[in-house]
Amino acid sequence: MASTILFFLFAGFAIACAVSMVYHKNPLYSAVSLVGVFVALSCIYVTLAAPFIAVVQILIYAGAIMVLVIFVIMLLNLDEDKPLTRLRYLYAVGGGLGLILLVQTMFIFYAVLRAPKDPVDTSQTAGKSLSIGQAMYTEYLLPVEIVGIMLLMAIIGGVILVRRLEPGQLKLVVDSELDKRHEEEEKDDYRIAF
Amino acid sequence: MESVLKTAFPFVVYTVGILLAFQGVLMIVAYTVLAERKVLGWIQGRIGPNRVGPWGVLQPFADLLKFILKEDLVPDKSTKFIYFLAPLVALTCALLPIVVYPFGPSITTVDWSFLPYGLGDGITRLPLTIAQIDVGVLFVLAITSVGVYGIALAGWSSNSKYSLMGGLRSSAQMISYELAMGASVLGVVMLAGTLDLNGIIYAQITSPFRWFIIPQIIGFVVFLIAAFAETNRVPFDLPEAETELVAGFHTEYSALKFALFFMAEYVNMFTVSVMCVVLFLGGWYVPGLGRIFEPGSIPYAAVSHVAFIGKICAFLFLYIWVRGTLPRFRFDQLMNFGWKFLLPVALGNVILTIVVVYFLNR
Amino acid sequence: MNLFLFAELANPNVNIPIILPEIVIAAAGIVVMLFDSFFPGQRRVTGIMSLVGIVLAAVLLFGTWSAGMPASAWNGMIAHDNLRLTFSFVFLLVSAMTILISTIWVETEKVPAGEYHALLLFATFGMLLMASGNDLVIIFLGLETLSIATYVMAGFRKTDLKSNESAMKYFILGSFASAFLLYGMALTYGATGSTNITEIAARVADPNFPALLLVGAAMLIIGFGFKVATVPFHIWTPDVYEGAPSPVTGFMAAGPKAAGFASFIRVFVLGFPLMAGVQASGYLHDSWMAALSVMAILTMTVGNVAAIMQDNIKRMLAYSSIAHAGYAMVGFLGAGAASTVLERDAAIASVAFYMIAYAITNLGAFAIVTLLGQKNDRRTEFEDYNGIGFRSPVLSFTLSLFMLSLLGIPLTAGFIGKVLVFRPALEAQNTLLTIVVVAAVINTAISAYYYLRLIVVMFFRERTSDWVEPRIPAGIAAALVIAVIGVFYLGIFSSSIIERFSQTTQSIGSVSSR
Amino acid sequence: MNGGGPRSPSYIMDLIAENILTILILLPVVGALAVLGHQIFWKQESQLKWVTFAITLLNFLLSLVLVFDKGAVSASGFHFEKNVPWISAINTNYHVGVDGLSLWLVILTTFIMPIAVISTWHAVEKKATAFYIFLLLLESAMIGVFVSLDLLVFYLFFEASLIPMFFLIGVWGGKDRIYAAVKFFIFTAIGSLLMLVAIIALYFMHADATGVGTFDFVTLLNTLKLGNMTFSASAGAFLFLAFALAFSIKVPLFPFHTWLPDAHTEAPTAGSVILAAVLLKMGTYGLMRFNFTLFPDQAREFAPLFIVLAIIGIVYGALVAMVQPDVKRLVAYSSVAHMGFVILGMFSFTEWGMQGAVYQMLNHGVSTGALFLLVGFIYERRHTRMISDFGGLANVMPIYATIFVITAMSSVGLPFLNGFVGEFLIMVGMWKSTILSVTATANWNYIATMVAGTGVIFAAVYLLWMIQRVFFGKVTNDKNRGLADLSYREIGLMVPLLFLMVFMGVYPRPFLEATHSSVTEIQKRVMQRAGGEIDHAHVPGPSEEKTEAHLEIQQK
Amino acid sequence: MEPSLATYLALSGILFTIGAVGVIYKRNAIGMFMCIELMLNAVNLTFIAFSRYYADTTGQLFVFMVMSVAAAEAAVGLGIIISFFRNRISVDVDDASILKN
Repeated sequence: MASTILFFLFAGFAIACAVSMVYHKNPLYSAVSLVGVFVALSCIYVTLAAPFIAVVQILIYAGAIMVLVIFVIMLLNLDEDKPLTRLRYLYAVGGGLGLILLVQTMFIFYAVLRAPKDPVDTSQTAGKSLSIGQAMYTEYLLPVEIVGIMLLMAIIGGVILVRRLEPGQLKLVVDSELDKRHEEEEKDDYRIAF
Repeated sequence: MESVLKTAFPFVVYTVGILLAFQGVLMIVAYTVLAERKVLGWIQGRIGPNRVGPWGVLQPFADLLKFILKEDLVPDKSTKFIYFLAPLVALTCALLPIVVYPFGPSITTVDWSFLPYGLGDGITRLPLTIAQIDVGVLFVLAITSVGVYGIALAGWSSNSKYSLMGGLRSSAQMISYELAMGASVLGVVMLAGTLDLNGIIYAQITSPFRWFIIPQIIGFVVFLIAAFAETNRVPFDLPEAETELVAGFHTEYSALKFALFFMAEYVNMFTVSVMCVVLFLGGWYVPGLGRIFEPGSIPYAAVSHVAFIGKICAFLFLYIWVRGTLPRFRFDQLMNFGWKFLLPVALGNVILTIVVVYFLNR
Repeated sequence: MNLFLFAELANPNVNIPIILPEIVIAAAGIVVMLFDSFFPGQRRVTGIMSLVGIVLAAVLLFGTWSAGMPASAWNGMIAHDNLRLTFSFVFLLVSAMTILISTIWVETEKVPAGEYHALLLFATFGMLLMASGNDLVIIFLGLETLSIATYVMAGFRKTDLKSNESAMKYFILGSFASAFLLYGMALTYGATGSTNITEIAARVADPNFPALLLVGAAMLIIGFGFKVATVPFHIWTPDVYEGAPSPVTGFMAAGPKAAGFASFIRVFVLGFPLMAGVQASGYLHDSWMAALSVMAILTMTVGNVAAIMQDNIKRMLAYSSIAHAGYAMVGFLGAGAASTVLERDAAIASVAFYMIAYAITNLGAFAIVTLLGQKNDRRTEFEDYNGIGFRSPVLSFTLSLFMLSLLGIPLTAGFIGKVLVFRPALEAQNTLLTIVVVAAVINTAISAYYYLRLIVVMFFRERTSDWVEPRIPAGIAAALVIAVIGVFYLGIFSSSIIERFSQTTQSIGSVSSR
Repeated sequence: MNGGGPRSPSYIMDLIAENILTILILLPVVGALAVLGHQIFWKQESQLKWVTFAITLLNFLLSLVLVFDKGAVSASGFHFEKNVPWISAINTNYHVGVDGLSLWLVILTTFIMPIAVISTWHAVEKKATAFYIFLLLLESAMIGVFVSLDLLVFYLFFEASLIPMFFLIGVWGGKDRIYAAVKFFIFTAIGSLLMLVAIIALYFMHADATGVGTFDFVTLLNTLKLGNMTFSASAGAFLFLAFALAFSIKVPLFPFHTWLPDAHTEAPTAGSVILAAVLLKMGTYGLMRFNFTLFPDQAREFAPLFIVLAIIGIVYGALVAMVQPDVKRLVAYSSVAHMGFVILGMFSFTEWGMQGAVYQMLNHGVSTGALFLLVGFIYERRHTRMISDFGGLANVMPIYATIFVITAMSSVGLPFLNGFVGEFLIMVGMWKSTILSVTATANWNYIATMVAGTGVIFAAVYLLWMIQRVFFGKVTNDKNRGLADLSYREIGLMVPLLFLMVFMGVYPRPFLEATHSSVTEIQKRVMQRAGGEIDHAHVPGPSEEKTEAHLEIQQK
Repeated sequence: MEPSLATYLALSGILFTIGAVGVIYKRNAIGMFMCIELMLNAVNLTFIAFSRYYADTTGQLFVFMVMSVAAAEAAVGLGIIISFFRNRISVDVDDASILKN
C-alpha cells in the first residue's frame, strides 16, 4: 500500500516535472524541472529494489549532466525560447508523434496487464551493489571497458569542440574568409558571364 | 489499537531518531560558527564574540534571531521562483546525507521486550544510523553533487553579474573537484570491499593501523583538499570571494535565505568531516574500547559516539585553522590544480591500490 | 574475490583473440591520442600510426577468419561469424581510406589532425562493435561510440558555420533516434527477458509479452533506420552531409551506414527469425518484413527523386546515399526472407558486398569532392564542376567512373553489388519482394539522371572561368588508386571476394549461448 | 586462313582462331590503352587516328577469321565457343560464341569501325584522345553484345556500350547534345535494368527447376527445350516483356523511338554511323536471340502487338521523315521506319521474314551508315544540314551526288541494291505469316503486309524528295558554289560501302546461307509449342520450295 | 498492493512521449537535448522495471551503460552547442538554416 502511494506520488511528480520541462520556455526552468524528474525517478528506482542505480542516477544525471547543462545555460546566458514561427507545422508533427506514442503506451500497458505470466521471481538481490559490481567486472566487463573508451573519446571530443583556436589556425580562418569573399565576387562575375 | 501502534511504532522511532540527529547536527553546526569566529579571533590576536552569554555562548541564537527578524530583500529583476528555491535546495542537499551518517555502532545487547504491547518483539539491534543503505558512500557523493544546484541557481536567479559569476565558478569548481573526490574515495572502497559506510568502518575496526589513513594517505590528502573545494571553503572559496565578487552567489540574498545558505555551508563542512572520519579515521571506532566495554552495549556505543563527534570536531577545527592561515587561489590556478594535479594523483592512487591489492591477494 | 577479472579472462567462453581487432583499434586510438598530446602537430605521423593500427587490425581479423575459431566470445556477447568478419573489413577499409582522404587537412587546413585520427579510430572501434555485438548492450554502446565520434567529426571545422550546424543537427537528431532505439531494446529485453541476440532468437518463439516484442521491433526499426538513413528517418542526412567536412561526409556515408546495416541485420534477421510453426515469430517476422519493404521502396524513391533536384554535389551524394541504403535493404530483405541458413548467409554476404562496393566508390567520389572543394569545402556546387572534364581529365574521369559505379553500370563494383542484392530478394519468390526489386530497378534508372548530370556538367559543358587544377596530395592519390582498382576489381574479379564473404566458416545461427 | 606458313606460326594462328572472339573483344580495349599511352608518352594527338585506324582495321581483318574458319561447332550450335567461369559464386561464366545470327553482326561492327574512324579524320580536333578511346571501347562493347552467351555478360556489354556512346554524343555532339545524350542513356537504361531483373529471375527459376541457378543462355535454353522449366502465364509475360522492353527501346520500336532522332542528330558523324549501323541492331538481335528462344509462347502471344507497333513505326517514321527540314533527322526517322521493317519480319515467324529481318539489319547498317557518313561530309563543309540551305548540289559536287543517290536508293530498296532483298523477304514473310490469323478466314497478315508496303513507297517519296531538293535544280545558295567535291579519303571511305550495297543486292546467297541454319532454328523454336508439337503454321510444303525458287530468281 | 509492471511501463511510456513531443516543440538545442535526456530516463525506467520483474541484473547494467552514454553525449553535445553559439550567438535551431532544409 505504502509503496503504491509512494509510487503514485513520485510518478505524479515526475510527470508534472516533465510537462513543466516541456512547457517552460526558459531553459533554466526546464533544466530544473528535469532535475525534478530525475530525482523522482531515482526514488522510484529505490522502490524497484535498485538502490545502486538510484544513487547513480542522482550522481550522474542530476549531479553531473544537468549541472553541466545548467552551467552551459548560465555561460551562454540563454534567453527564452522563441515560439515556433517559421516551422509551425511542427506542432502537427509533434502532436501526431505524441498521439502515436501515447497510443503505444496504452497498448503496452494493456498488453502487459493482460499478459497471464506472473513475475518470475520477487526475491531481489539483483539491485545490490555487490551483484551489480560482480556482473560489471565479470560478465559485463567488455561493455564497461567500452564505456571507458567512449568516455575518453567524449572528453577528447568535447575539448576539441570548445577549445579556442590556435593563432596559426586563426590566421588561416581569416585568410579563408577573405578568400571566400573574393571567390563569391568571382562567382558572381562568372554567373553573369554565363 | 494495538495493531495501529505496532504499525506506527517504527515510524515514530524513525521520526524521533531523525529529529534527534538533525537537532544534534544543527547544534554542532551552530557552534561551529561560533567556534570559527572565536578561533579566527585567536589566530588574529582578537578575542572574538563574547557579549551574548558567557564567552558568547548564546551568539549563534542571537545571529539566528537577527536573520529571522531582518528585512527580506528580493531583487526586482530576479527570477522569483528559482530565487526562492535555491537556498532550499542548498540546505536540503546539505542535510540529506545525515540519514546515512554512522553515528555509532549498533546497540545489540539491550533487550527491548520491556516495551508495552509487544512493540519490542523481534528488535535485536538498534543501529545508530537512520538508514543503512549499501551504497552509502555513493549516496553522500550524489547528494553533495546535487548541492551545487543551490549555488548555481542562486547565482543565476539573482540576475546580478557577481552572482552569476559566483554561480558559474561554483559549478565549474564542484564538477572538477567531485571527480578527484570520487577517485580518492575509490581506494578506500576497494580496500573495504563495500560502499556501505558502516561496512567501511567495520573494515577498519581491527586495529588503529588499519585505519585507511595509513594505506590511503594519498587518498586522504586528496580527499581533504577536494573536500575544501566542495564546501567552498578557503582557500577554494571562489564562488563567494568577497574581494572579487562582493559575496559571490549570495550577494543578493539577505535575512533568512542568506541564513539558509550559511547553514548549508557549515552542514556541508560537517558532512565532509564525517566522510573523512568514516573513510580514513575509522569512524566511531576507538582502539581498545572493545576490551573495556562489551561491543554492542550502550556504554560502548556512547563512548564510540563521543569519539566520532570528537574526530569530526577535530576536522572542523582544521577547517577553521586553514581559513585563518591560507590565502585564496586564483580561478585558473584552482582549475589547473584540480584537473592537472589532484585528479591524476587520485587516479594514480587508485591504480596503485589496485596493483597492491592484487599482489597482496595472490 | 579480487581475482574475478583474471579468472574471467582465463575462462574459455571469453576468447580474447577474437576481439583482438577491436582491442587493437581502440589501443591505436589511445596511442594516437597520447602521441598527439605529447608531440602536437605531427599530422603525418598520427595518420601513419592510425593506418598501421588499421592494417594490424585487418591482419588480425583475417587471422581469425578460419574455421577453427569459436563462434562467440565474451560469454556470447561477441559473435564471430561472417556477418561480423565481412562488415568489419568494410569498416577497416572505410577508415583507412578516410585517413588517406583526410590528408588534405594536412596539406591545407590546420585542423587538429591527431585528434581527428584518434576520433576516427574510436569511431571505427564503435563500428566494429556494432558488427560483432551479439548483445544489445554491445550494439548500443558501439552505436553510441560511433555516433559520438561522428558528431564531433561533423563539427570538426569549428569556425565554419555549416560544420557547426551539421554537427548540431546530427547530434540532436542522432540522440533522438538513439532514444527510440534504446526504447526498442528495452521493450525487446522486456518481452524476452534477455539482451543476448541468440537468446532473443530462441525466445521469440514464446516471448513473455508478444505485444512488446512487436512494439520493440518497431522502435528498433526507427533507431536503425535513422542510422542507415532510410525514409522517413532520413531528414538529417542532406543537411548533415552538406555541412560536415567532405572527408567526414564520405566516412559517414560509407562507414556508419554499413555499421548500421550490420547491427540492423544482426538484430532483425538473426534476432527475430521466422520459426516454422510458431505464430508469434511468424507475426513478428511478417510485420517487420512488410514494414521494411515499404521503407525500402520509399527510401529508394525519395532518395533518388530528391537527388535529382540538388545543386550541391554533397547534397546530391547525400540523397544518393539514402537511395543506396534502399538498395542495400533489398538484400537485407532477401536475407530476412531466406528459407535456409545458406541462402541467408549468402544474402547477408551480398549486403556486405554491396556496402563494400558502395563504400569504395563513395569514398573515391568524396576524395575528389574534397580535393576540388579546397579549403572549407567551398566548391561543392555542380556549377563549380562546370567543364573541368578535359582540364583535369584524371580527376574527372575517375569521378565519372565512381558515378557510373554508383549508378551500377556493368564492369564496376556497383553493378555486381546490385546484382548480388537483387538476387536474394528475387530468390524468395515473394510478390512483395519482387515489387521491391522492380522498384529498385526503376529507381536505378531514375538515378541515372543525376549521376549523369555530374558527368554532363564536367564533360559536356565548357568552362567559362579559369580553372586551376589542385595539386593531388599523396594520400588522396593513394585513396583514388585504391578506389579505382577496387571499383574495377570488385566489378570484374569479384568472384573470390563473394566466395570469401559467403563461405560459411561459422554457422551464424548457432552462436553458443551463455 | 591458318593453313599457310610453317608449324609454329600455325600454332599461333590456332591459338588466335581458338580465342578469336575474346581477341576481338579485348583488342579494342588494348587499343584504347595504346591510344592513352601514345598520348601520354608522345603527346602527338594527330597520330592517334592512325593508331586507332590500325587497331580497328586489324580487328576487322581478324574478324574475317569468323567467316573463313568456322572452327568447331559446339553441341549448342555455336562456333568459337569459349566458356570460362567468371563469378563462380553466382554461377556466371564468360561464355561467348557466334552463330549465323551474330556472325554478320560482328563483322558489320568491325567493318563499320575503321570507316567511322576515317570519317573523323578531320572532324575531331578537340579532345581526340578521349574520342578515340571511347570509339574503341564502344567497339569492344558492341562485339561483346553480339557474342556473349551468358545473360549477365550480355547485359554487361549491353550496358557498357551505353557509356562510350553517351560520351561521344555528349562531348562531340551538336548543340542539344546534352539533352540527347541524357535521353539516350536514360531511355536505354530503364529498359535494360528491367531486363536485369528478368535475368536474375530466370536464374532463380532455373534454380527452382533444376537445382542449379545459371545465367548461361545455352543451359537455360536446353532446360527450356527439354521442358524441365516452364513459366507461369504471368511470370512468362513479365519476363518476356522485361526483355522485350529493353530491346524495343534499343531498336527502337514505335512509342520508344523518341530518343533516336535526337541522338542521331546531335551525335558526331562517327557516332551516328555506329549508332545506326550497330547499336540499333543490338535490340533486334536481342529480341531474336533471347526473346524468341527463351519465351516462344509469349513471343507468339505478343506478336500482334509488336507487329502493330512495327507497322505504326514504319508508317509514322516515314511520314515524319517526310517533313523533316534537317537531312540528318530525316535519315534518323528513316531508321525508325527501317527498324520497323526488321521487327515486322522477325515477328512474322516465317523463315523468309526472319531471314529478311536479319538481312535487313545488315542492309540498314550499311545503307544508313553510309547515309549518315554522307550527311557528315556535307556538314563538315557547310556546318549546316538544313535541306533549305542546299539545292543544286549535283552541279557542284557530282561525285557526292552520285554516291548519295545510290545510297539513298539502296535505302529505299531499289532492286539490285541490298535494301530490296531484305524488304522483299520481309514482305513475303509477313504475307505468308500465320501469326495474325485469328481464324482461318480473318487473315490480318495481308493487311499488315500491305500497310507496311506503303512504308516502302513513303520511303521512296521522302528520300527522293529530299534528293531532289538538295541536289537538283539550280544552286540556290551562294555559299554552296565553292564547295569541294569529295576527297579521295572520302571516296575511299564510301567505296567499300557502295560495293557492299551492290554486292548484297545482287548476290545475297552467302549471307543468307550463313544465317540460314541459325535462323531456322530460332524460327522452329518459336513456332514450336511447349509440348513439342509443331505448329500448324509451319508446314513444309510446296509453297516453301516455290519461294525458295523465287529467291533464287531474285538472287540472279 | 504493489504497483504492477504495467504501471511502471505506462509511466515510462508517458515520460517518453513527453520527451519526444518536447524534442519537436523545443526550439533551442539545449531544450531539445534535455528532452532527449528525459526520453533516455524513461527508457531506463523500463529497463529497471523489467529488471525487477525478471530479478535480473542485465537491465540495471544496461541502465548503467545508458547513463554513461548520456554523460558522454552530454559532454559532446554541450561542446557542439557551445561551438555553435560562438559562431552564431544563438542556440535556436531555427537559426540553423544555412543548410537549406
